[in-house]
Amino acid sequence: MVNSGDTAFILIASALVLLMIPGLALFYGGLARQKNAGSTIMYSFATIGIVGVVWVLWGYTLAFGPDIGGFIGGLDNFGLAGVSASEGATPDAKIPAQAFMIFQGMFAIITPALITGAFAERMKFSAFVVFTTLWVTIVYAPVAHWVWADGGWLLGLGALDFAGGTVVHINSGVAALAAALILGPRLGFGRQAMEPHNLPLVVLGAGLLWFGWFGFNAGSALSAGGDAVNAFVVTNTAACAGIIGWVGMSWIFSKKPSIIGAASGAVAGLVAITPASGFVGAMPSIIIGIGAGVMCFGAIQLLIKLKVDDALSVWGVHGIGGTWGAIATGIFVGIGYGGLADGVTRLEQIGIQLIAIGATWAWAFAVTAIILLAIKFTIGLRVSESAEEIGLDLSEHGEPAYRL
Amino acid sequence: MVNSGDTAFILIASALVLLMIPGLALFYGGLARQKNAGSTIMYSFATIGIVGVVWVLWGYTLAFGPDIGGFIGGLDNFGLAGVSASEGATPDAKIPAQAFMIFQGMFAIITPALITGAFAERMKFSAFVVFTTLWVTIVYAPVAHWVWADGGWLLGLGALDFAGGTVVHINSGVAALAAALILGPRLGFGRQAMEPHNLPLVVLGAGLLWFGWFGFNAGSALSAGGDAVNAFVVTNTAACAGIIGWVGMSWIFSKKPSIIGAASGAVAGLVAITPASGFVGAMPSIIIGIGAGVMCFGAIQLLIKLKVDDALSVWGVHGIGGTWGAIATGIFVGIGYGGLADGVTRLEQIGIQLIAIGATWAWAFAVTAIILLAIKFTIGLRVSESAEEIGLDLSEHGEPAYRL
Amino acid sequence: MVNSGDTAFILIASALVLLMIPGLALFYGGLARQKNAGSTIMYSFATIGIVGVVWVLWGYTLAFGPDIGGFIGGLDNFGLAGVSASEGATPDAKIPAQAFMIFQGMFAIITPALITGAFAERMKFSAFVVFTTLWVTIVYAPVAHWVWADGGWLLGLGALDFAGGTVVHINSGVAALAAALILGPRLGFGRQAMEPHNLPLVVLGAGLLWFGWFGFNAGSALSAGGDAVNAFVVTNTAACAGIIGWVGMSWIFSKKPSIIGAASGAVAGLVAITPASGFVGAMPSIIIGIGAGVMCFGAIQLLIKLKVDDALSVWGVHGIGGTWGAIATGIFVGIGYGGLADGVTRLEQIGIQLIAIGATWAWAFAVTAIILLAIKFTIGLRVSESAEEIGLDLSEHGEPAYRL
Amino acid sequence: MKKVEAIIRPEKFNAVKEALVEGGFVGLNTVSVTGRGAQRGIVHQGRSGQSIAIDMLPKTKMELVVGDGDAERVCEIIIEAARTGEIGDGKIFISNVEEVIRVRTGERGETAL
Amino acid sequence: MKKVEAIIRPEKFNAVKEALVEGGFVGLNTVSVTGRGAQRGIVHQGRSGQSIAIDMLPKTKMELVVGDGDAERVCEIIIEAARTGEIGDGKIFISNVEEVIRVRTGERGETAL
Amino acid sequence: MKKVEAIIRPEKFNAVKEALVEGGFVGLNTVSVTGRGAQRGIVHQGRSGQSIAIDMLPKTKMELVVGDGDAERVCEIIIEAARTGEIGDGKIFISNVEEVIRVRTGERGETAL
Ligand SMILES: Nc1ncnc2c1ncn2[C@@H]1O[C@H](COP(=O)(O)OP(=O)(O)O)[C@@H](O)[C@H]1O
Ligand SMILES: Nc1ncnc2c1ncn2[C@@H]1O[C@H](COP(=O)(O)OP(=O)(O)O)[C@@H](O)[C@H]1O
Ligand SMILES: Nc1ncnc2c1ncn2[C@@H]1O[C@H](COP(=O)(O)OP(=O)(O)O)[C@@H](O)[C@H]1O
Repeated sequence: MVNSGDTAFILIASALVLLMIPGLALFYGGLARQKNAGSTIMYSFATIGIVGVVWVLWGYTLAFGPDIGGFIGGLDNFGLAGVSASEGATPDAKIPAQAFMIFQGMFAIITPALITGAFAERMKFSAFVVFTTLWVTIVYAPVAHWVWADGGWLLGLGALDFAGGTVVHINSGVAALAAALILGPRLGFGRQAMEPHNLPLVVLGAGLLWFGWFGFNAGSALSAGGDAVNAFVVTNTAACAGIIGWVGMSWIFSKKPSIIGAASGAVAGLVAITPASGFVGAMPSIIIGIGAGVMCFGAIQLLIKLKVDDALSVWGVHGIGGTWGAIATGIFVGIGYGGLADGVTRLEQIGIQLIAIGATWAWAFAVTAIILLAIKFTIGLRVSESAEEIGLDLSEHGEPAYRL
Repeated sequence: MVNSGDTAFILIASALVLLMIPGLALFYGGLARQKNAGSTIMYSFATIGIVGVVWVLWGYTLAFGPDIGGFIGGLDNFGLAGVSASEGATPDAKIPAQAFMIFQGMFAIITPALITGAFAERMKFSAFVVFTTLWVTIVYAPVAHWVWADGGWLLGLGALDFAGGTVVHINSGVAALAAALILGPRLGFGRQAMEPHNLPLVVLGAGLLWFGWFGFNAGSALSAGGDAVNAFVVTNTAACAGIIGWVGMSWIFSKKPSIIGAASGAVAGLVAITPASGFVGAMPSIIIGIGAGVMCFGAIQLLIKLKVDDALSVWGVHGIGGTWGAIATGIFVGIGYGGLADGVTRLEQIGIQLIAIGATWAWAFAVTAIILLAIKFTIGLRVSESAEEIGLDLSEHGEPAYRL
Repeated sequence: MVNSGDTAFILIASALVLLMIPGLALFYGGLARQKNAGSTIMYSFATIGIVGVVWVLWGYTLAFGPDIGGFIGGLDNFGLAGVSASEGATPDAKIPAQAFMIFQGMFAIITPALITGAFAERMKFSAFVVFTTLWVTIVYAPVAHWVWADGGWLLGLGALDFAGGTVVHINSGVAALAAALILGPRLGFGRQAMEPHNLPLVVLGAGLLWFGWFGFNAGSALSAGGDAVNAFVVTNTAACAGIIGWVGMSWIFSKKPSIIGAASGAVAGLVAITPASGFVGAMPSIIIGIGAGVMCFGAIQLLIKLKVDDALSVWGVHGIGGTWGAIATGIFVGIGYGGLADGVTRLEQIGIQLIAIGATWAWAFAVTAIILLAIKFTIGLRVSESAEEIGLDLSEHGEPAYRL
Repeated sequence: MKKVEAIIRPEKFNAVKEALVEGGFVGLNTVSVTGRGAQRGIVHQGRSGQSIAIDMLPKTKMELVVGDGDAERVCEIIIEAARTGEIGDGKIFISNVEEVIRVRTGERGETAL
Repeated sequence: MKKVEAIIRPEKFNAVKEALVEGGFVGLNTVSVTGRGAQRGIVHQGRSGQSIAIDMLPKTKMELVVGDGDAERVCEIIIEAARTGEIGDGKIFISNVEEVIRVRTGERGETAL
Repeated sequence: MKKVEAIIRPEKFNAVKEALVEGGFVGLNTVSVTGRGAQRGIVHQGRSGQSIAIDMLPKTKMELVVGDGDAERVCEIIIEAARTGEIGDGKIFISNVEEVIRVRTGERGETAL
């Protein structure tokens, strides 16, 4: 039954997830070069505006409206029709339907915002607006439906994704890879240093992300009980372990413990624990976190070697971190918390996880590519060369990030 | 009955509102010029110190003590006498009396802090201290009493203000206008560019404000039920719509989508939905938000044309945004959520709203003007010309904002 | 009985305390010089990684495992064995055992992070890693056990420490003094100005600390009832009073109201109210806060005169502020809230507080000194002179804080 | 041609710039420097109110390259607009410039100014 | 020896640097300045979309001290890499340098470059 | 008069300043530049540990205008305080200044220094 403790919990959790997006804006903004700091921030911040409205209009109903063939929701809840602010969606729901709606809305906002790191420093703002509107509608909403909605085909298959390893992280990370490939590298990529312009901003962003991630993962329990407590604990532990993993790698491979690496490692750990957070205990979360730090570090190096310019390493962190987390969910489910579903063996569960991963990779890559190519050949994706040289803050927005 | 779910909710909501004030400090600090960044931040931060103590001493009792003639509270609760930390104020209260007290205290702190944007970059810190102490006592406390206290005359009249359209936003916005007029423009206003010195700081501030606003509006339900959920949803939606409105205006009128405009538009949307958030659903909130973005954008331009130097546009955003929100509450009440009071027609409700708006405008403008004139002719309001040229960080505080 | 309202409250409180650490990172980072901003931030941020993992492995069980002689916990809960995510530790616990564990874990993280301000700008990162791991194990865990664990000898004695005046603040502040003495002053200390490089960052950090402190103090009630409400109210009030105290001192003694002083005063007030927050009401909290502002201000001046280089004034704020708070808890207990324990007079209570203070000072100083000396004579504590001149961001981490 | 380098108070820059533009001198570039001269006594406050003597003060350095005959006029304009009469008003240095080239056109000499 | 001071568009700095290095000129230093010349019409937008005419534009100033015979070659390289043909391309100033000393070794004159 | 421009390691600035003040040279101004010379091999690390060769290094440029007879002495002081013997120690450039004016008083020539 709907009650104040659980409702309070989900509302605050939703607020925490919302805060992740300005956090992401600053994280990405700090990682960008100074001349693009504002524009990079703007991508994330504007995403809130766009998706926040899209979600209440048609996004929610496409994802969570009545199931159509396991693939997508119907339009019955268009404009939140029939979504109550005080009653639960089902008799045993502990929170009102609109609380669930807005919590899910925050996920829908942050996912496309994550992608923006891949095309930062070169994509036209107008192209971004069109892309984000389309992407959340035809990439995000279906995948959310598959995994989390009653009737979704991956849910039916038994895929485990507590808080968004596939829906949020693989989805955005793979879309980022498609974007990096289709937009092509930034001018000077590989020749000039393109390093973070503001480290305190990066750490601030990482701190806000971490804080918000408690809402993200623990909130996904949809009530303040044991699932939430466990998710909270493993989330924190994996983030800590992610720091250790990534900083350790930088200490070994470049002889110095990296500060940006600490921030990145925390995020990698958080990404990887996301799908697992309702299904594993604290000990596996240490392995998941360290593994995420190590693998994401390696994945970024790999992409640089392949000369693919995923500007702020979205694929490396979210694509690979999310994939590792989704596999690890199968590997560690039930160790320390939760358990395998009745009649499913661990190997079978890992197989199901791989199907969910494969389906998300394929869908995210293919549909993102189609959207981007469509934009490329209509209004165009990239700013002009001289606009890119000057920096997008001035050329696209007419506002410098700093007047110091 | 007092219970842990609702109490937890209000305490966290209070913490969220407190965070809005450092958020505001950074928002305003980022909008100021570099040489006044610290002093601008200090106005807001010092406001917490001053009003936080004033409120527990005499502010709370003036606002919420036993009603005297519908106009002000009596001194019975001076120093929190008789305000219990564990029992509710009334038998059906869901939260302890002190939880209500501190939640309201945060509102009392943020309201004068909002005004500081109008006199930033030129007002003496000593004058600010006197002003803020007097203003919260003789402007804020009475208006809060009228609108929210048992026996308050505007409450009796049926004025709807869920979370502070009149008390917080019109009140501060109109006081800001009075301050801008009485202090006069900054040196060089209209000739020199006086633009934001730190855009990431502005966006950070806006992000913290948005996050805190969930506490502000949803918390105003005073329990974690349907009202809170609805307020949460419409708050977020209006903020998103505010971004769309303001960025759209900048895109149309200056050919470039403004980043500062996105941050400002979010705030404008949040301001406008504040009074309405318990009374309308998500669809009207989109209109309220877009309307706020458009109108506040226009109001700022108007004031600049009138050569009035409201340095950080407090009147444009809070005065006009708050007024639009208060009117919109009458226009849209009951659409999507809540309903008109029994026996009141929509037109009557709009009329009541206009009375509440008019009373707040008049009181805020007149009494603020009196306070400022009294200070002007005693200790003086403005720093010297050379201090203003050097910047208030060094001349008033002896501390530069940056040593980069 | 475990319930959703209290569980939600403690989980959110834990998230708030976690956020204090990035907040502290930025607070300290802003106070440091630009060339050490990143490294100073890194100390705090890396502390989360280290202690977050140590705590779930052996920290928690050393502090809260079954009592051994009043001095330390046994290893029964190593790796969280037997710590349930859904059941309370005792039948009357209102929150699951792991919720208590993680809430306490955040305290264990922030305490060594506080110390880093003393050795900032000169300690090797490798030395810091070893120090922090050892310190949390052999200094923090025992003191936490003495004061808060069933069977702890200070708890048995009747020492009052609601949220960490001894365990967190005296402990870290006195360790900071030992560190300052053993590391010695920074190159140029006393001759060159070593002033904060980024004031907005300092205020942001203070704002996040304040926000998080609500979780810290109110959360220490371990349920969302009257204790939490009272702690919340006095926490806020003391912070406000701390601003007034410190800014007043700077206004009197250096003729200008200090902005850094406002941020510092808030922190000082928060430190001092921490042990008292469950035992005194709002009026004493004003005295405690103002007193903290005044005393910490004086303590810092004293240490500078003694030529001890506690770089970011950890001893002055946490050591002295914590000591004042622990004494004040004895002086004011029961005034406005709570009461003396049965059969204990106020004077006796003050005596007990002094014992707790003395024991913590002695233990923290002695064991910290031993750890540091051991590191000094093995891997070494300080970076080379030229590395210190260049700044630790580049010499230790290879990453400049800004590329503006 | 001559290069006129003027080190002035940052808060006087706008006044000087406006005076120069009125005088017909639009071309210039500026950079923020920190300097030390006779000026003393600027004091910042430390975290606990201790005085911090700042001996390196922020100044604005303007550079104008002008025709030989204009240097004196430029100095007069700058002095008039920048002077407060307090120490710290700054210095002007004049030196010789052998050649000026406009990048856009390749023009040289005074016509390139 | 000659000092070549070139004030160019910041976004052209990398191209100019690479061209100079190719030409064998590795020693240089740069500073960000704000400048004003013939260039006009750069407009930022204010908070409510009002236009803000920016008359002081960010530029990069490069300084190279080179042997007497190299100054012309350096100017040519800079002009070629920095020119866009639009106003705002910048200026080059050449002046005389009497002595150069390498701090590390105390060497003097052209060998110290 | 002579202008002595010294480009030194930023971390040596305090030592140089103190040595100059001791030597009686109080007037100077400084600006942060980024420079490139013989020095190589400074490496930052990128987000995933990749090495980033930084060819433009932060340096501090000091300018002192001094009487003709003082230039040598100033150079000696600077060299002594700034030298580490490693590459990257910097350069000193000396050039001629034709006139100096003190803004406050209008004084000219060496007395204005
Ligand atoms: N000898 C010098 N060489 C280079 N710059 C100087 C010299 N003397 C002064 N300056 C610059 O001029 C500024 C103002 O000098 P100051 O002596 O304080 O002015 P005044 O004596 O005119 O009041 C200093 O801050 C410094 O930047
Ligand atoms: N007389 C001058 N003295 C010093 N710097 C100048 C002068 N004229 C121009 N500059 C610098 O050169 C930059 C480019 O000048 P501008 O006249 O816009 O270029 P162009 O005419 O070559 O297109 C200016 O921004 C300024 O920094
Ligand atoms: N030809 C030059 N023109 C202008 N500045 C130069 C020149 N050569 C070197 N510099 C400046 O001097 C700094 C130190 O030069 P470097 O060759 O590394 O020193 P050294 O050879 O004395 O060890 C460079 O970073 C640059 O700022």
